Amino acid sequence: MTEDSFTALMLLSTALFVVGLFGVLARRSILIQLLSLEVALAGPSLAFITAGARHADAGGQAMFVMILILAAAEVALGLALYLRLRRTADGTDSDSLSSLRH
Amino acid sequence: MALIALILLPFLGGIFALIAGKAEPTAARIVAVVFLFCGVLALAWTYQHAEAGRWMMMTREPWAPAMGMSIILAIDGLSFIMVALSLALGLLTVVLSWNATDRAPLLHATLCWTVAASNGVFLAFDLVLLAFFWELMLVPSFLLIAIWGHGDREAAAIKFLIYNAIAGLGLLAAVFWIGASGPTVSFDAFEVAERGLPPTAQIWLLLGFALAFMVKLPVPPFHAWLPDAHTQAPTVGSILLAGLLLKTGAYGLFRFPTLLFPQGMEVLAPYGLILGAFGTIYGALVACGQTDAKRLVAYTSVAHMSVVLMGICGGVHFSLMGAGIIMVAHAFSASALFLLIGAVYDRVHTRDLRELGGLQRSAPRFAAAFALFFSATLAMPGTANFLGEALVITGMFQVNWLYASITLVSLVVSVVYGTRLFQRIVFGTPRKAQVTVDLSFRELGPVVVLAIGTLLFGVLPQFLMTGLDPAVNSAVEALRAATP
Amino acid sequence: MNATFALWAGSLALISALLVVTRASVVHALIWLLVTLLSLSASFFALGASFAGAAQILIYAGAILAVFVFVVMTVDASPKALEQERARLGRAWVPPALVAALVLVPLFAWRGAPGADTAAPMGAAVSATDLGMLLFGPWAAVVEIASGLLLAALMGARHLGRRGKPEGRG
Amino acid sequence: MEVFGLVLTYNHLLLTIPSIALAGFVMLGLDPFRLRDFEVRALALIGGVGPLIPMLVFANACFHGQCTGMVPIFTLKVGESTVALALQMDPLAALVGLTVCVIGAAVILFSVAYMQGTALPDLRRFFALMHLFLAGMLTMVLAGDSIVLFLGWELMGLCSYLLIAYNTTSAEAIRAGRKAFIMTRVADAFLLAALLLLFLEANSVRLDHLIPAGVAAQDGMRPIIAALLLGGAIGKSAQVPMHTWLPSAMAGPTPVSALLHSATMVAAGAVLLMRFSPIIQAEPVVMAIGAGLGALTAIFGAAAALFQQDIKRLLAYSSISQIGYMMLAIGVGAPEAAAAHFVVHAIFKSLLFLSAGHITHHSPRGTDIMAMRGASQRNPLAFLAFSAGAASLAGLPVITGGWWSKEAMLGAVWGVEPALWTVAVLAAVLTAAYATRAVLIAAMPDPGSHDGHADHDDSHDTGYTLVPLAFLGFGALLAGGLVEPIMHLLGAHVPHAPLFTILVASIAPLVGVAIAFALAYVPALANGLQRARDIARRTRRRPRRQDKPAGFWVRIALAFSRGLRIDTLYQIVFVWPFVKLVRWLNGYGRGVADPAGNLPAMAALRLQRAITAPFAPDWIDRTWTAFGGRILALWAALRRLQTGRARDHGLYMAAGTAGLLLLAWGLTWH
Repeated sequence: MTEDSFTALMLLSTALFVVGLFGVLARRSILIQLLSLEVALAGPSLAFITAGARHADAGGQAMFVMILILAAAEVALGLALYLRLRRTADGTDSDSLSSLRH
Repeated sequence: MALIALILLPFLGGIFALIAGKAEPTAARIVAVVFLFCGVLALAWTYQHAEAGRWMMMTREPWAPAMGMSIILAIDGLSFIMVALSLALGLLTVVLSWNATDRAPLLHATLCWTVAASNGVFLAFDLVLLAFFWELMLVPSFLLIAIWGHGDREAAAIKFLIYNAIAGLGLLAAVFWIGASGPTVSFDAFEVAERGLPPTAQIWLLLGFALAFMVKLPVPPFHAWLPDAHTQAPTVGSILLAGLLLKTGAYGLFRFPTLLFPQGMEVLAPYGLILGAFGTIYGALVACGQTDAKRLVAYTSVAHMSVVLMGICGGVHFSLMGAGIIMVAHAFSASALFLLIGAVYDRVHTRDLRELGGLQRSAPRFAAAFALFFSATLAMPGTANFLGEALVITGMFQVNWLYASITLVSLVVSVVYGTRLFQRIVFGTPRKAQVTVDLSFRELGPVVVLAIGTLLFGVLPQFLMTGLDPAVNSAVEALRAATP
Repeated sequence: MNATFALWAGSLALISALLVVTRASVVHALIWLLVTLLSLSASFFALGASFAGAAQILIYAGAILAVFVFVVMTVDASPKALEQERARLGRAWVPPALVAALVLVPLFAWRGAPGADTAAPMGAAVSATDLGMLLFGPWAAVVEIASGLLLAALMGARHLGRRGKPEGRG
Repeated sequence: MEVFGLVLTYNHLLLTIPSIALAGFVMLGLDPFRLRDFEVRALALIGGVGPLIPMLVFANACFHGQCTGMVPIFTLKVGESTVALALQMDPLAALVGLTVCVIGAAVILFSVAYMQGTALPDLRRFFALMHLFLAGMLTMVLAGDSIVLFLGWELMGLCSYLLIAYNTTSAEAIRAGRKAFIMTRVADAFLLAALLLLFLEANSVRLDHLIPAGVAAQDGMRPIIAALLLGGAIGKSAQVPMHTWLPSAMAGPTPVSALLHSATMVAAGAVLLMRFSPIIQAEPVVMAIGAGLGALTAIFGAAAALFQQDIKRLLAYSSISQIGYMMLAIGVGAPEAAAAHFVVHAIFKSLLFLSAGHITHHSPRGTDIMAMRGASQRNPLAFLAFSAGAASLAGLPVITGGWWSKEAMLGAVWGVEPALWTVAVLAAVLTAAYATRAVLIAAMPDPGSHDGHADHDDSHDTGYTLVPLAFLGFGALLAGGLVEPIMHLLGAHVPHAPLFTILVASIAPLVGVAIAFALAYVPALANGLQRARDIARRTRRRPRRQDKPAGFWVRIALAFSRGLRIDTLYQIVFVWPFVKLVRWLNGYGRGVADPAGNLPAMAALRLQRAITAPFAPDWIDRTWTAFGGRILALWAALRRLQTGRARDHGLYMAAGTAGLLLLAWGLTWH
């Protein structure tokens, strides 16, 4: 593993995260926002794995497992919320849920 | 101790009157009278135990030695006369307001406090103490105008306060400069007088002192507070203002410039004379055009106190003596006029000369009293006012003929305003307001007392003259010693 | 241990991730997410993290996406809804893009900070055994917390998914 | 006997002379004494006649060469000076004092009847003031020091004000009183200045010290003192140019005029100059001025009196003129002759006033000269008295007192300045003319009289009025015999005037009588007078209006009947500027009331502006204010950020994160 490829992988992971972030911010459909969140989480997973590989350390993969658990929990709650919200609001438009303003 | 009692008794009288008034409103006046009368007794005791020499009595008590402050009280003939005057006027005003209904206990207490503070001014010879009493005096007077006044009383009271408080700053600054100037910090007037102050400093310090005194006197152009204060003040307030407060200014000018700053006085006295001469004519001329009786009398006060200033600045024996006598005489005659006008106001609720008239037909006692004090105002011989004016004019002839002739002219103008006041109220037929009730017994008593004072000191002024003599002599000697 | 492959697989993941966030149809996005996750797992395998790669495929691509699929099946996929989604996508993507770029800039640029790791890369594979030793040794507390999190997510999902009158406002 | 450290002697009884009158004032003036009408009159009589008794005793002694002299009463110490108050009884004091007492007694006796029907309070006031007035004059006459002298002098001024304005509902009377008071006050100021300067010269107030000190005064003080004394006398005696108050003062009751004009206030100026004549005589210039003014006043007063339409104004101008004679005599150095004339004049002038007042009392025409008509039928006694007084005034030769005293004065004048003598003789002609004119009018039948009217008037011919009238009438005729003794008493040797002057002076009154007859009976002159009278009556309210051009004679008559309008002149020269000044000072019109009083306030404002001007755009304050003002807009803008949408809030969070990251990255730069 060369220094360059390590840097490239790290940049890649950053780019993945930012793409996910963009998706969360740009999309209005709640489901796609959730998918984008998965993408965003993929970025850090790649970064941890890359770093773990670089240092030959199990901590990277351990952190990946944690992210996985986090993603699972998030998806479970997120989807449940989505289903719940769809009863009262338009599930395709998160902007319609603006009662926090008041 | 008697001297401290002279200040403390009226002060305590005020406090106890207030306390007694809480329990029983009518008890306040009795308490006030009793305490003031005790003050008179203390004064009599002072007279009985007077020591020979320059000062009849002197008290020195430590107060704050670290800061050079002590309680120094001294009394001589001048102070004695002034204190007697203040106690007399205090008693008189309490009697006058005997049946007052509006916050009577506080009123009587305020009267007592006015007496106490002005007694302090008349007796204090520690300069800080003097400045303290000087400022303290403003408080009860302010209350008198602001609480019991008529018309636009708050504005008048605030005007009074602003003028006198600002002027008091001059005194305060000068006092502190003096205290800091010596080898040790000391505010003892006698010590300062003995030590002597540098001549240039004397001029500035005297300006500071004179500012306070001349505003209180008041001399034009510092007089604008007086007509308003007099007009809006209640009758007792006007009496104390004219009889007491104005006299503290005159007393201060009489006493302190020659004691502390003889060289400064030597330099500034000519300007004082000019100011006094201007004020004499100016006050008289403005008085000629007034329509409010109280304002008219207030402006005559300005004119008369300007004569006092001339007498003091003249610096010769006659003029100083005359100034001292006018101080007393004016206290009687102006107080009496305010009393009478106040009595008219109580009856018909107007002081407008254009509306009054015909007093002579409906209330002959009123008219007679007016006639007496009107003639006192225009310095009719036989009244103390004449004696004072004549002595001042005599002194002015020794100083400068121009000032003598100005004073003589003011005597002529005094007839113009005097007759205006008199005939508009007493003669003619009432245009709007008819006074139908003559002077009551309670009003007549003070009037008679004041009349006796005016005439007695006009015919037998020896008591006054003997009393004033030491103060006059030391002033003249101080000036003589200061003359290069 | 093949970094070059990992890089390529990662690039594929990035491209498919871009497609995920730009698709109008949820189904398409889901498929592209699947591609992303799978190519990432390939990248993991190439980096010697075989446990992670396997877990990625099993749990992510298998379990999590399956859940998504259940939900996606309830979504309105009519052409009209697609049209609306496309219209929404066409507008108002500039500020998020800018912000995303802003985040990207320091992350890209920030290298060689003081105290940065200058050790030479080793590029060794990490076995599942090592991972297990780590997780159930020193990281046991973390695992416990993670299990708590999962439990909470389970209970929350159960509660939210319960039929009945919604609580609170709505 | 010693009381309060005061050694009382027999001579202190001098004090009783003014004190009796003063006691009358106190009793009548103090309200607490409840008095009935009768008691008031009794007190008035006691107070009025009382002073005569001790005065007679002292004067009698004095006339026999045993004058009491100075009686010190008490002393005051003013520093190094002593002020010794004293009374004195010397020949002058005795003479003048006796005259004052006699005239005062007569006038008050007359007033007791004359004032009948007055309300009781007014009656008390009247007599109280009359007593005070009398006391003032007696004090002044008997004064042995300058303070007491000035006390009496000023008391008279005050009383004249109160008495002239006795009718307090009449605006005219009040105005006249005020005018008299102010003008005499000017004189008082002169006198006060003179007395104080003398006091400084002599270091004493005793007259017997003052006068020698005044005579001996150096450094140019003597002319000033003498001139001030003359100024004081001129003002009080209503001499030209300070005469205008006296004709106006006729608004007072008739007895007041009688007392004011004959022996007291107006004559006080002459008495003052007699008293201080050594100082005056030491200054020839002042003497000459006094004599000149006296002569001018004599002829002006006589000329004005000739054309007066009001009997009291006529008598007022007559007083002015007669005192002018006295001034003339004093000015030529014959104060003794002036004193003699003072006595005679006091008698006949009070007589004239009292009889004229008696005749015109209750007349519907008031005191118009035409109200005298028919007096010879209605009040023959009063008419006789009036005629006797007028004859004495005219100075009919030998048989009247006026002739003798006037002769003495004219003789003295001849010896000094014939020109002044000529003027004086001309004045004597005019005097006789106006005196006779008044008598002729009184002798005319009253066209408006009818039966019963006369009876009504006769009811006043009681003893109270007739006794004084008769007494004074005889006095006026016989007083000539007093002239020589008086002059001897005062120590003057009677100058022997040339026979020629005596003859001329004797013929002059006769010429005057002839003129009076001519005025009354030559149609041209009489009609002219009538015309002038009509115009004067018509234009009294607005004297400027002259409706028709009139002949020379009418114009002269009109001008003199208005006193040459000197009053108007003074109004323009003195009063209006004064009023304008006072009005300006009080802010009438556009001005600011009490300009000097506003100075500190204005200065404070100016100072405040000067200090605060540089800070007036307070930038700090403005920034804060602007900030405060923007807060709302800012709040509205920020509020719009709060959309409540997860997306937007996520955006902000991301932006914040980006910012933080950027910051952290930036911090790594070196």
